[in-house]
Amino acid sequence: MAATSAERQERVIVRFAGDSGDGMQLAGGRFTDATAVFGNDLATLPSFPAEIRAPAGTLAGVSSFQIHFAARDIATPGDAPDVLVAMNPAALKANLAALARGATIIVNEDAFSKRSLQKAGYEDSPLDDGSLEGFELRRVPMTTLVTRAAEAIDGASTRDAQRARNLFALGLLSWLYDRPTEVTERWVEQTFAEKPIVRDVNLAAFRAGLAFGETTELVGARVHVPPATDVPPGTYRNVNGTTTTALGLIAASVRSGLPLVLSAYPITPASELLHDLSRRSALGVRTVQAEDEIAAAGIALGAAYGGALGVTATSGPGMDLKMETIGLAVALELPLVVIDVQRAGPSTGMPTKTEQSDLLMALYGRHGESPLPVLAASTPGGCFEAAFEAARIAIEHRTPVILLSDLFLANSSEPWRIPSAAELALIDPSFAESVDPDIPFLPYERDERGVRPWAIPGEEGLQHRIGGLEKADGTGEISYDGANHARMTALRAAKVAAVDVPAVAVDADPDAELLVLGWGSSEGALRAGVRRVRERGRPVARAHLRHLNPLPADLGDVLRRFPRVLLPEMNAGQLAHELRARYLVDIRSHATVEGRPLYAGEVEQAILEAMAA
Amino acid sequence: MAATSAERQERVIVRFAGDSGDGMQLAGGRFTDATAVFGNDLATLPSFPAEIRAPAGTLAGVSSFQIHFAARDIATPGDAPDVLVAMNPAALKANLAALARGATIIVNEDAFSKRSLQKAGYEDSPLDDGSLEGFELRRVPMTTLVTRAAEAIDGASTRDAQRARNLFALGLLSWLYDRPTEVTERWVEQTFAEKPIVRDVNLAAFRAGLAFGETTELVGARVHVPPATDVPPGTYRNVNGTTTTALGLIAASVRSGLPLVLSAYPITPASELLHDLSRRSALGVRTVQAEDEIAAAGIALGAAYGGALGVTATSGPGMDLKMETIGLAVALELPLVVIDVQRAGPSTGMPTKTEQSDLLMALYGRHGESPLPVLAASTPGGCFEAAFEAARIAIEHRTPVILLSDLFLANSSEPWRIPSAAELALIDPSFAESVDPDIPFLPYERDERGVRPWAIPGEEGLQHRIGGLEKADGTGEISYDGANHARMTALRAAKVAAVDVPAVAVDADPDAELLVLGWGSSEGALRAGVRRVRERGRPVARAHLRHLNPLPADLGDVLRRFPRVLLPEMNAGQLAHELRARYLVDIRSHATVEGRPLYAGEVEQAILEAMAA
Amino acid sequence: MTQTLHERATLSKADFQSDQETRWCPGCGDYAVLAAVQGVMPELGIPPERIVFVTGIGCAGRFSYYMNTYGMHAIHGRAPALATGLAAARADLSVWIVTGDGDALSIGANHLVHALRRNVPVKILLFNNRIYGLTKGQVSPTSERGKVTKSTPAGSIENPVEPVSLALGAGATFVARTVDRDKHHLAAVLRAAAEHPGTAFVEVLQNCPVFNDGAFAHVTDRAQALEHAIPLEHGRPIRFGPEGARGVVRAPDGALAVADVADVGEEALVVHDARRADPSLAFALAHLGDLTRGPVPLGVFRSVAAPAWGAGLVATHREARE
Amino acid sequence: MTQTLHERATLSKADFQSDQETRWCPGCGDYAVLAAVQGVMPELGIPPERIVFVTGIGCAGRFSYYMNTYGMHAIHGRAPALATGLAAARADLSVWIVTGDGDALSIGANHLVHALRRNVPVKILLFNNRIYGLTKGQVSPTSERGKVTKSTPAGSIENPVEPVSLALGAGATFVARTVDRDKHHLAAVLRAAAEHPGTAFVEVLQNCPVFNDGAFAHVTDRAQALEHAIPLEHGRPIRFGPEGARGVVRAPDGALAVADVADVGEEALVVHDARRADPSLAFALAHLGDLTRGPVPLGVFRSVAAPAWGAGLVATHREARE
Ligand SMILES: Cc1ncc(C[n+]2csc(CCOP(=O)(O)OP(=O)(O)O)c2C)c(N)n1
Ligand SMILES: Cc1ncc(C[n+]2csc(CCOP(=O)(O)OP(=O)(O)O)c2C)c(N)n1
Ligand code: SF4
Ligand code: SF4
Ligand SMILES: [Mg+2]
Ligand SMILES: [Mg+2]
Repeated sequence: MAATSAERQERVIVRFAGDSGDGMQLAGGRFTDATAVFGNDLATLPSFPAEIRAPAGTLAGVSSFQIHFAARDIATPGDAPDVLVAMNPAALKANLAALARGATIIVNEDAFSKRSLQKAGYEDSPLDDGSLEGFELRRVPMTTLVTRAAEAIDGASTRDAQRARNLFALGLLSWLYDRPTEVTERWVEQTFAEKPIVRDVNLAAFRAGLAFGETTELVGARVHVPPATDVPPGTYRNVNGTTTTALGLIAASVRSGLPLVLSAYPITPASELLHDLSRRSALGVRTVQAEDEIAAAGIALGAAYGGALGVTATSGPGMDLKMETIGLAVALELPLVVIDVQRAGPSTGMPTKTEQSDLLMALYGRHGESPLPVLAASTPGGCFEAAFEAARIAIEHRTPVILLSDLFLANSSEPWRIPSAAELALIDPSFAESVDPDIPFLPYERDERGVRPWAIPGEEGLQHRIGGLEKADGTGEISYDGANHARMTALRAAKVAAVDVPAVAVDADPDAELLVLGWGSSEGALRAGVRRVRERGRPVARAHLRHLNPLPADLGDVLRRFPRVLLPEMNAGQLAHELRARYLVDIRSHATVEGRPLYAGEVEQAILEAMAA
Repeated sequence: MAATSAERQERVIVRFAGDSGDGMQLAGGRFTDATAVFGNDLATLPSFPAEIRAPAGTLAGVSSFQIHFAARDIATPGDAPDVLVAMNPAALKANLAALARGATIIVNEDAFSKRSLQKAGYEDSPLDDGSLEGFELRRVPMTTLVTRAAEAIDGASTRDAQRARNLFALGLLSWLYDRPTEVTERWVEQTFAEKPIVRDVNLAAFRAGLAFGETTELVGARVHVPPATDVPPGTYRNVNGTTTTALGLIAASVRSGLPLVLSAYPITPASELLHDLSRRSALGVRTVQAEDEIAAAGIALGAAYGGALGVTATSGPGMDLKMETIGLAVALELPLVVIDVQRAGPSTGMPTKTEQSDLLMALYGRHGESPLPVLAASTPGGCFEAAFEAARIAIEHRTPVILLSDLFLANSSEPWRIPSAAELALIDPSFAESVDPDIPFLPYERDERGVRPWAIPGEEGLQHRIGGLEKADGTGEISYDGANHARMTALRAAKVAAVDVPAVAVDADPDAELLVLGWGSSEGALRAGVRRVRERGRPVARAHLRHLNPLPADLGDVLRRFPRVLLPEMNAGQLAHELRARYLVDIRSHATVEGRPLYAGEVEQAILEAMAA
Repeated sequence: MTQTLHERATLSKADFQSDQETRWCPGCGDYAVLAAVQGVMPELGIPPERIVFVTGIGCAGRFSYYMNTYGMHAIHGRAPALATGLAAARADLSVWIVTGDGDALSIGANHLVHALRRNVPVKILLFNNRIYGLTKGQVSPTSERGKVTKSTPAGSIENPVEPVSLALGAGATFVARTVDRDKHHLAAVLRAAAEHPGTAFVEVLQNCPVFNDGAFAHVTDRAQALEHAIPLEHGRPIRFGPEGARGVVRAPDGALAVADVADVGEEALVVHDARRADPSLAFALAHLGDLTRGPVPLGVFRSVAAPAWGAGLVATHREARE
Repeated sequence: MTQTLHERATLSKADFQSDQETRWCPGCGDYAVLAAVQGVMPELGIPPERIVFVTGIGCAGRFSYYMNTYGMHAIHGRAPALATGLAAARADLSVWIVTGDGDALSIGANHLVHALRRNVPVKILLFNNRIYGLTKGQVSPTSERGKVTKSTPAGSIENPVEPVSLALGAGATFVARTVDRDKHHLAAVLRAAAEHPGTAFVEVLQNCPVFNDGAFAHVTDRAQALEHAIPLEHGRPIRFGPEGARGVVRAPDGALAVADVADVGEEALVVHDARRADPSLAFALAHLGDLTRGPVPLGVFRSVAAPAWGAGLVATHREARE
């Protein structure tokens, strides 16, 4: 099986799949930790059923967790799994399409009863009707084996045994890929310290799995994936984009000295950020679950007006609702960080599927001329810098900033090096202070960067009034003068355009004719796709954008340097559209809207086609 | 004065200006009616103080009404007035900047007291300090004359007399431009039938104005502007864009057989449409003032679901709030007409000033891929066809449609030929009917235009469920399948792209090298600007877009046909940006955001510069 | 109309069941409410095609998919607005809204308040499980103070809004409360709501076994219910408890209070009057105890005749068609 | 703090007047409220820079420009959300909201309801002129049924929402009503509101001479006021009318009613209790009559001690600075 090609030895993709109740996320999580400790580079992708809980055993109820690990340089959670663990018929049916022929399928044989086969919509058992021809099918009576293992423990109910099947699967895979077992065992002991029986059953199941691998040849030879060697030194943690975003915001709070106030209204997949930050009040973080997204934006902006780092987070439908308040922040010229964890639209769409289709809304979704900086995170770890950067720009340039993330980044995880405070720039809120009571305070007088003073309530002598009506340049008093409006419109645009954006980092082969440009969470897939093309010996260039407004000053030149530019994105071609308008470059768009991350394979294909065209 | 150039004889621009309480809108309105009856072509532009009522006599309280009339072919309310009537110092100060040297200024001398001069912020009287050098200043003691005229009427209070000053001014101008007086007198008699004293005072004031012009040479020779000759026959009415929009919607209701339900939340300048339609319940129109813009959109969509023509109208801030519901309409594929009467943004901005800056929001202001048709009206009269067309597309293509109007169109008026019902196409809602109960109803099965069936509640056997979650192609059942989502995304886009849009009408001189392209309310200014350039003997081409999505199929070719394309718009260059992206044509943008319509003069300049560049 | 009569004769529960597989968690209270609604519908004598369920977003919001009527699964919180529009266009339909505590009282409270004051002819069923179910367990506006949830790990610092009081404060003409577990009470309240010409507001106490299990055990569990549930019946003295030993009386200061009937005597009991123009009695009853501790009055708090909001433009869908 | 003490000693009305020219129509009730607020401010002993006025959109919304404090003129209906955020970040400020009947009860009702249930430490002044002023005269959610306005030429077909009842239904801890014309009553209510630690909700009956003149003549005009205005004073029997000839009593059915003191005797009068935990008395008082016909109770309906919503993160703005 997995021992067929060197590539396979290099990198392995495993997917645990079962019913929502089967604890696949837990098995995957534990396997991931063991893998991180072992020292492999890795990337994971959990996939949950749609928000609503579906009946057990049905296709709608299938939950899965995929991990891609290798000796070096992992870019994505991988396209097609080498090994699929299917705990029931529905899990098999729902995931079979993702497998390439030759892949290994490990099923819990005991779960393929007539009833559960029907629930999954199978006429006859796929284990017997030959429909799995060409796959390496491994039948393992997991339920039986776990029950037997549990019998030894007195007080253990069959229910306890049932619940521990995921640990058996975990044990089996841990043996197969030679993962360190102590990590997992320690975790079980700690987690169930209060529940000795559960603890023992889980340990027994885990060991049964290990033993099963050891003693039977059923699952073929065990595979060795050497530890990663090319990673920079530092302390690593295996984290998803939600956690890194939270940490990035906290870091910005610390480095700016501004208390962090996050206000959000729950919505998948942004809710997790609210949950995460609600647990960090010890760090001075204050979270407010608002009555709706409009209020969430208002609360964050109100907190910013008071001198806090005001942040609001949501997903598509909530973004629509926040726009009027974001427009107010544009007029008030106050800092506000708006995080959009994108999901598949339009409307309610597919709440548990990823997409990158809110870009043009972020740029243009407000009435009137209301420009603001827009950033996008591109990897789970990268969410940290992106969040920190978004906060820095908001605070230092007195502007709302939209940070685009997505469901894939929020849920998928990778080993991430925890930065030391020293590595992080200081953020200067430079609050206005009253110098001379006789000099009138001008709230809309600008500095050389076009930034206005930020005087927060409490500062004696700087009382002033701001609002959404057009303001006179300098004094900030209400003005309906046409010339002033034209000037203010230009000043607001200039301020945003003046945000410092690093030059484009282009990774180009000497005589590359094609530039693969991307933004957001597709970075991993593009990196992997480009690597594959290079492995074919074809020269190609790659660049990835974090700043979508303003764009890097040299982007136009970069685009013109290559005869061909390919822009793969998970929408109908939004960034391609924007760049065509700005640079009049005939960018080729590879648009995928299937509610999933791009595959390295499809990117490779798109590149080859673009080269051929 | 006005008798200096032939041009002046051809076309005249008059502006009545005074305090909000001086009845300038009324004087202007009456003058306009008389002018329409006389048979001149005309265009008017009222200008109100900002929403809040300002103290009498202050600059903030100035209200004005401008009318441009001529023998033929009026394109705009005009740039610089030939005659300014200033009822008080503030009115003079606020409007002086708009005048070209040589213009005539008629002031109510009696109103230039020390106090009112101060209120307007004048140190000394401009009537005496020579600051009006170069203008034809005419001092008329209007208050005195009207008071004297009123003395003859017993029971008339001085207050009544004060109130009638506007009719004196009207009388004076009516004499000056030889307007038919019966029209006005009849109006006074009818309007104040119940108040004989007020009636008589007003008549007396009006006649006093006429007599004053007749008997004194003070205001120079009277001017004759021959009636228009080049207008197609038909019944004309002098109407503003609000009324024509209302009539266009009613016409669509009649021709489609669908009852009209308008739901709106008040906001300047869209409120007038709500007011207008609320008065038409006799025509079966139902209006609902909603609790907010979100509800207004929801109520309109709910009505559409029930088989009505659902319409909602608002301005910028309200548009932000409606976007989530509009996105739902995109997913439901139900008809919905959304009218955005644009005003100056961002945020609350300048509620009483016009702008065209909501275009990109209309196109992209929703999360996810949610395309919809976007139209723009370009003249007060044209609002009728635009509204009718928007409703037709919404109903026949089962889609929300955004119709962009603006404050200028809503308030300004022109003679408009009332179309006969026969001229209007029939609109076919083609409701689904149950044929055979055994054939399951497929709410998302499409016809050749990509349009889905519209089954309204009450139709037996067609019960079905729709919603904002992604739907399976055909059945419309909830689907989280990636391939289906990609297909549905493409189908929704294709349906909108399939909307039939007429080819671009290009008005080009034989060897024109420059195309002046425009959209929306700037049409008049562009037409006039182009005419001026032609009068200079320079060849030029002009085209104006009503459909902004989908765009005319031949637009790309048209753009490429001209070496230079100039696109003047009242925003920071939004349509130019969009067209650059679509056609990779280096369009030159002339962007003006001064909260006012474009001037023919500035357009002329922009064209000449573009030609020179 | 003959058609309607004909159908009334033959309508059965099955006529209101859609072919969609119900997708709530095992044991969810929503199943019971769905069954009750499908059970009562045939009695109304309205054919399925004249009934519309407009639902919000949330577990409760999935309700529309399971009814074989016309249905719209709207967006979060906006169902009352969409239903109001439908009522504005059509007078011939029976329009029902199904919403959750977050959908109706958090993001959608403004629309709820205005539907109630307008007295729009729609029936509103609010499934109150005091938690956000669909988004997997955050605090809801009806969650009790101190509630520990994913978004309030240290416990909520907010007071819950009480649906019945808010509805009465907004001027609702029909306000009732029932529970998912008592199908007879549920059916009776649904019938009363269906008959009300204006807006009928029904709070259904609903158990979410996954994220807020047992929130209403004190009113659903037989033994406890006897202690905590106060049945409201128009025109009847308000009593509850074992053998109706306890009852509601007016304290000297005018406030309502619970007393032992033995002590105060039956005559002293407050007689429930749901038809009273003044909503003060209904409001006072809603404040006898709080939802968490009880006592919890169940039944119709208020039901007064009042003109329903604007008759629809279109009398029947046929007219819309011709 | 010494600074505060020092300033308290020297603060005057002028310290709270901004240099902006007030731009309301001549005779607008807003002028009187502005004067009253500027008059009461110095008494609070809080320096202007620690006071913030967050206002909505509407004529009332212009209020913030005229106060020499910090001020934010927000967007329509959202002032409560912005003020809540400010309160979440800062515990050292005195935050005031000025809003209109449309701003607070139409587009902004959801935020109002939630600010009230949370008991956010802000003072809310709702200028109720029962009309949309700034947009020139459309119907408002507090306009009476049948009201003819630009948007309801045939008269409104909707029942008004009654601010005090809605606030009580939402669980408000402080609810009062006063009028623009009575500066002493206005000042007294403002003082009481300022002292309330949680959300203080104050409905100010305000005359809009341009679009709804005389809407409250029956409670502001001396002679009529005597007949219609019912002064509420905690701990005092509720009486009004010439020589306090009339009073409020409990009818046998428990409802509140108006009676001649001569007939029922003083002891029969209901004694006002604003501090009662149960809001039912306050609610019943709000339903004694309607705003249009009266009688109209004026004063503090409810004022109960309750924990104010989350203490700010930042104790003082200085800390935010260091
Ligand atoms: C605009 C918007 N915001 C947020 C969400 C996410 N969301 C879906 S349901 C829900 C609340 C569910 O709670 P509740 O209304 O009580 O219904 P339940 O699931 O408990 O039945 C939320 C916040 C959404 N779909 N749309
Ligand atoms: C989102 C949005 N919708 C509508 C408006 C227009 N608008 C401004 S004030 C107002 C209502 C004013 O009425 P009210 O709140 O009673 O205040 P008043 O002017 O009577 O003091 C409206 C509808 C707006 N500015 N923003
Ligand atoms: S989460 Fe709770 S409310 Fe939702 S379906 Fe499951 S049990 Fe029912
Ligand atoms: S419109 Fe009415 S409320 Fe507004 S300023 Fe004028 S008088 Fe006051
Ligand atoms: Mg709930
Ligand atoms: Mg008002």
